[in-house]
Amino acid sequence: MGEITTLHYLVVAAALLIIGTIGVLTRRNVVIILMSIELILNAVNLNLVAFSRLYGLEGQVFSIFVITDAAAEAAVGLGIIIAFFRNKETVNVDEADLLKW
Amino acid sequence: MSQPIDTSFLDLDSKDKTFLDSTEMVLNMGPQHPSTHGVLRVILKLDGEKVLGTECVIGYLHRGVEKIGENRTYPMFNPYVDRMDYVAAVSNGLGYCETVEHLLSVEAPPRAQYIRVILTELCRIASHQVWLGTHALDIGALTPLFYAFRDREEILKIFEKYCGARLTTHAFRIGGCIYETYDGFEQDVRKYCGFFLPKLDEYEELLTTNRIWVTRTKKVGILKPEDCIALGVTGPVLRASGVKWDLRKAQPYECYRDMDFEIPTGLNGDTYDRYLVRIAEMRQSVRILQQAVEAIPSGPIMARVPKVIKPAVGEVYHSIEAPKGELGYFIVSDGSTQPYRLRVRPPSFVNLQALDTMVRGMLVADVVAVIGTLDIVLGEVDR
Amino acid sequence: MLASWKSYLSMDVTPGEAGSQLWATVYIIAIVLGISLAVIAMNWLERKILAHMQVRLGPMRVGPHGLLQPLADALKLLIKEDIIPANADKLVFWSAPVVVTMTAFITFLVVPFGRTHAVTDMNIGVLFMLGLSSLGVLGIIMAGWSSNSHYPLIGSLRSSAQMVSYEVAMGLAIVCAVLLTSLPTGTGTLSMIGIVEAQNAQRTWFVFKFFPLGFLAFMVFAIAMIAETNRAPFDLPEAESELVAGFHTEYSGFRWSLFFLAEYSAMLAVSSIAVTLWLGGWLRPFANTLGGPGWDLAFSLVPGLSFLAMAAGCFLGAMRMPKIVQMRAQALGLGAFGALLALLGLVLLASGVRQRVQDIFWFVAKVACFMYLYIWYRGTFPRYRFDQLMRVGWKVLLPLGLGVLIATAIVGARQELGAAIMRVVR
Amino acid sequence: MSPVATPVFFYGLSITAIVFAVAVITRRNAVHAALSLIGTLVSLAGLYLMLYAPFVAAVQIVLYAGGIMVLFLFVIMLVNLDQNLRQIQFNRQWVVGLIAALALGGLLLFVIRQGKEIFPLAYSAALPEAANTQQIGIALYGHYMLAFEIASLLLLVAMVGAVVMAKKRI
Repeated sequence: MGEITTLHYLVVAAALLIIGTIGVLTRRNVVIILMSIELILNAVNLNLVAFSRLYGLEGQVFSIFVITDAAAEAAVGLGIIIAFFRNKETVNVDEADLLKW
Repeated sequence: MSQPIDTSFLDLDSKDKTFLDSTEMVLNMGPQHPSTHGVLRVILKLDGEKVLGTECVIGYLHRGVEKIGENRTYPMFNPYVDRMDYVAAVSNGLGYCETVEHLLSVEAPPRAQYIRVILTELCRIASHQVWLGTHALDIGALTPLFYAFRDREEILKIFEKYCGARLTTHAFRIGGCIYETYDGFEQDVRKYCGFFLPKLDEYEELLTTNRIWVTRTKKVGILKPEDCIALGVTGPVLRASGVKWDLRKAQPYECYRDMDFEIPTGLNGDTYDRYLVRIAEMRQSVRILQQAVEAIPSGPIMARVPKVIKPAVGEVYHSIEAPKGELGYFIVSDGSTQPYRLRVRPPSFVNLQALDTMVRGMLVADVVAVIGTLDIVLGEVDR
Repeated sequence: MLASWKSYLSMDVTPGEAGSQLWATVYIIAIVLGISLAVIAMNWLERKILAHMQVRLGPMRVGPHGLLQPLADALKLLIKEDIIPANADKLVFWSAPVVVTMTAFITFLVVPFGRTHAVTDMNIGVLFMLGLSSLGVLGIIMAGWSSNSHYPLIGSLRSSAQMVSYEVAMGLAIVCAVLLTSLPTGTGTLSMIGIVEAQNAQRTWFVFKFFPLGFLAFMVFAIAMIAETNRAPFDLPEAESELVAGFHTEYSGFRWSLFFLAEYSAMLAVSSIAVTLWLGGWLRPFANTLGGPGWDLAFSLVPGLSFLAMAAGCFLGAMRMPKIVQMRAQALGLGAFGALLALLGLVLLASGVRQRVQDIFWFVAKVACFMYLYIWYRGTFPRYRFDQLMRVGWKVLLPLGLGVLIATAIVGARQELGAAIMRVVR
Repeated sequence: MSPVATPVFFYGLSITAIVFAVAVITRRNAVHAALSLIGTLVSLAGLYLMLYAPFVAAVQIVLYAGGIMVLFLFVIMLVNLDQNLRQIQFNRQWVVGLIAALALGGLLLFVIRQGKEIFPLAYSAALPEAANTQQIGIALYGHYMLAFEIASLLLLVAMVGAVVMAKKRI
């Protein structure tokens, strides 16, 4: 347990990113896929904040934009899920196999 | 031979369905629920918070009062009726006694009639007070309950002084009253009238112009006059919809003929109007009390009624205006000392039918408000 | 060690700033105990005050004037059977009350009871409190969902929608106050202590600043905070007459008491925010009109004297008790309670204590006013319906908050501008 | 005030974050997944605090944990199907997906391993914690004004989009 450097944060961020990617690529439940995307965004945020400690405030500012983006994405995504569920009564992505229903 | 094609499996209406339509929630309200006023059970079908339909399940308080009536002599059954609408026991007794009197073709002497009217009107005020308190509590106002019960106590004291009982009074007998009024009865009633009117203003101060109260009750549970008549709704609920129908005026019994009072009616038939009508009714009751207590004649209090009551073969239906609506008794006599059939038309039971009409499309919170505004007593609904 | 212990006492900063972990721990323990005690007292006071509003007596049996009733209730709740519904999600069901209680308690970390009487002075204090209160919502959702029952589910859905909606109005009102802190110097602050000191520097409480504006922002916050804590007339999530008990319908015993504890400490927490942001926190009232050392002395005596007055009330009550054997224990108990209060009052009158504790007294007194308002609302108002509640939140409070924010900014900027012009002219 | 026991907090928070993140993608029940995600978010907020970014940490909790996740939970409760719990949770391409993700992970680790010398180990003391919020505010409303306005526009569009999507009838 030495001193904690930026590298440590990068490893954590990478781990979160990969976990998020695995979630997106393997899960069927679209809500959980959205949550995995949130994980990926958070990994990005952690990177940004970790680097902002080195190179100035811009990283933090950008991470706030990322959070804003995540909010917008979640709102629209969940809206789509509700619309999807209303029509197909399922939340599984691989059942969303019709372009129009 | 062409057969009609069953298209129901296609679910053609599914485009109009919401996501919650597909998972409609069925909510079981009661029989143990704080605001179903006893043991009413309402099964609600909900879309989110919106009510799609209701079904009342009653009978949790069924005690077979009508059947008991067939196995008791006429005077013996008299105390039982008090247990139906237990917050307005005096009215129940009045209705039963009058019906048997009609069967016997006797009439209570004038003094008895005045005593009956005074006690019945006091009982109407007491019943409306219980309604006001519980209804306000359902809508979330805690305090009116305690105010109403505090003032109801004065009425119960008069009852207690008169006949020894507070709730299930058994005050009247077939043919009149059994107890002469106690000393200072008139004084007590006069005092009560003076005491109660300011209190009524106090209730109104708390609620009538309270913004939350108004938004919670206006346009909630609207009942159109034609619906009321179709459903057989009576009492304040009917009058709040604008139908001027009060049995005390329409077919006067006892000494209501001599009394000068008005029938308050509402315009919109919503919960707020029902509240205003009941408040106005309390004021009218005080008016009746003031007149009756001044005009109370002296004389006998019991008509000549045979020791053993054996009405002639026949049937009679008679109804009075109980606090909650038309309370009717239908008695078939086979000439013996016991009724062959006794049927009660309780106002709460009939009014409860309107629940579904009133709450469709409203929210869960409105169901509670509407159950409160119907002023049902489960003892009467289930009998 | 001992020296660093003692050296803090002479410092004029919070333990967090001084870096004294020992004192910080002491403060945390004191605050947790204090909040628990306040919740117990609040329980008794709510029942008594509500009872007196409703022409009844309230608890009278356990202890003199029911003083021990909350303790008896707590004991009852502790030894009650612990029921977890068969189909409940056990882990979530178990953790929901913990989450709610923890968030409610952690909030007090940044509440400044006085200049030095806070655990630490966080420079994002206000945001910290907002964040924790939004985490509290999660506990409620967890409770409602994990109970696997309809009433709690509806209750928690209502609750989450309500709290998320009102948080917006609340945030806007808070931004107004934060904006006001920046007026003379140009640099505002989010620190709770900083906000009070800004009010001290500007010689006014923010509720009176720019007269209707500060007051309006305060009103928006005062309404939103009631909704935020699920209290009457916005107590829909636990609307007794509709949803039995809302999200905690399936809870009983100790878990239920945790919800109770959390609800009341959340009330205390939001009241503390309101007091800090608008009512001058620990600053004594009438600092402008009744200034000077004489008045300072007089005001510093108020805490002790008010305790003495309460003690006198207790003694009077003990004297007025019926002189019968059965009531002797009660009269003695009330007398003893009075003696305790009198002792506290005397301690508070001592000059060294007086100076240091006065801040806490004023803060607590202001919070107590809010607590009384909570009880008063509960005794007076019926309950809103859900759609009406949402209408109030989105169509009244939100535009009002936005308008006040914009107006405050404009007025503040104009003042700045005017001051700049004056400087140039001179 | 000097930080206390930094490594302990760092490892504790990051392990919590990663364990919760694994729970997010493995839990059968969507509510559990969402609650685990909240755990991750709160742990990350702790990490931000350790990085002297208190404002981002607060925003993370207020917006993410308190706002977005409540929205998630809300939707999960609305579309929660019991049948969903009994279905297969992973799609048919899960092996491919897993391999691809792990390849990406390998790549990232490779990059970190190769490039670890380029990061300075010591932190610059240029960012005082106390003024963090002010500085972010100044940056947001100064240099990044346009981006900020575009973000607000994005939120508006998202709001309209969400309403259009979720409304029963328009």
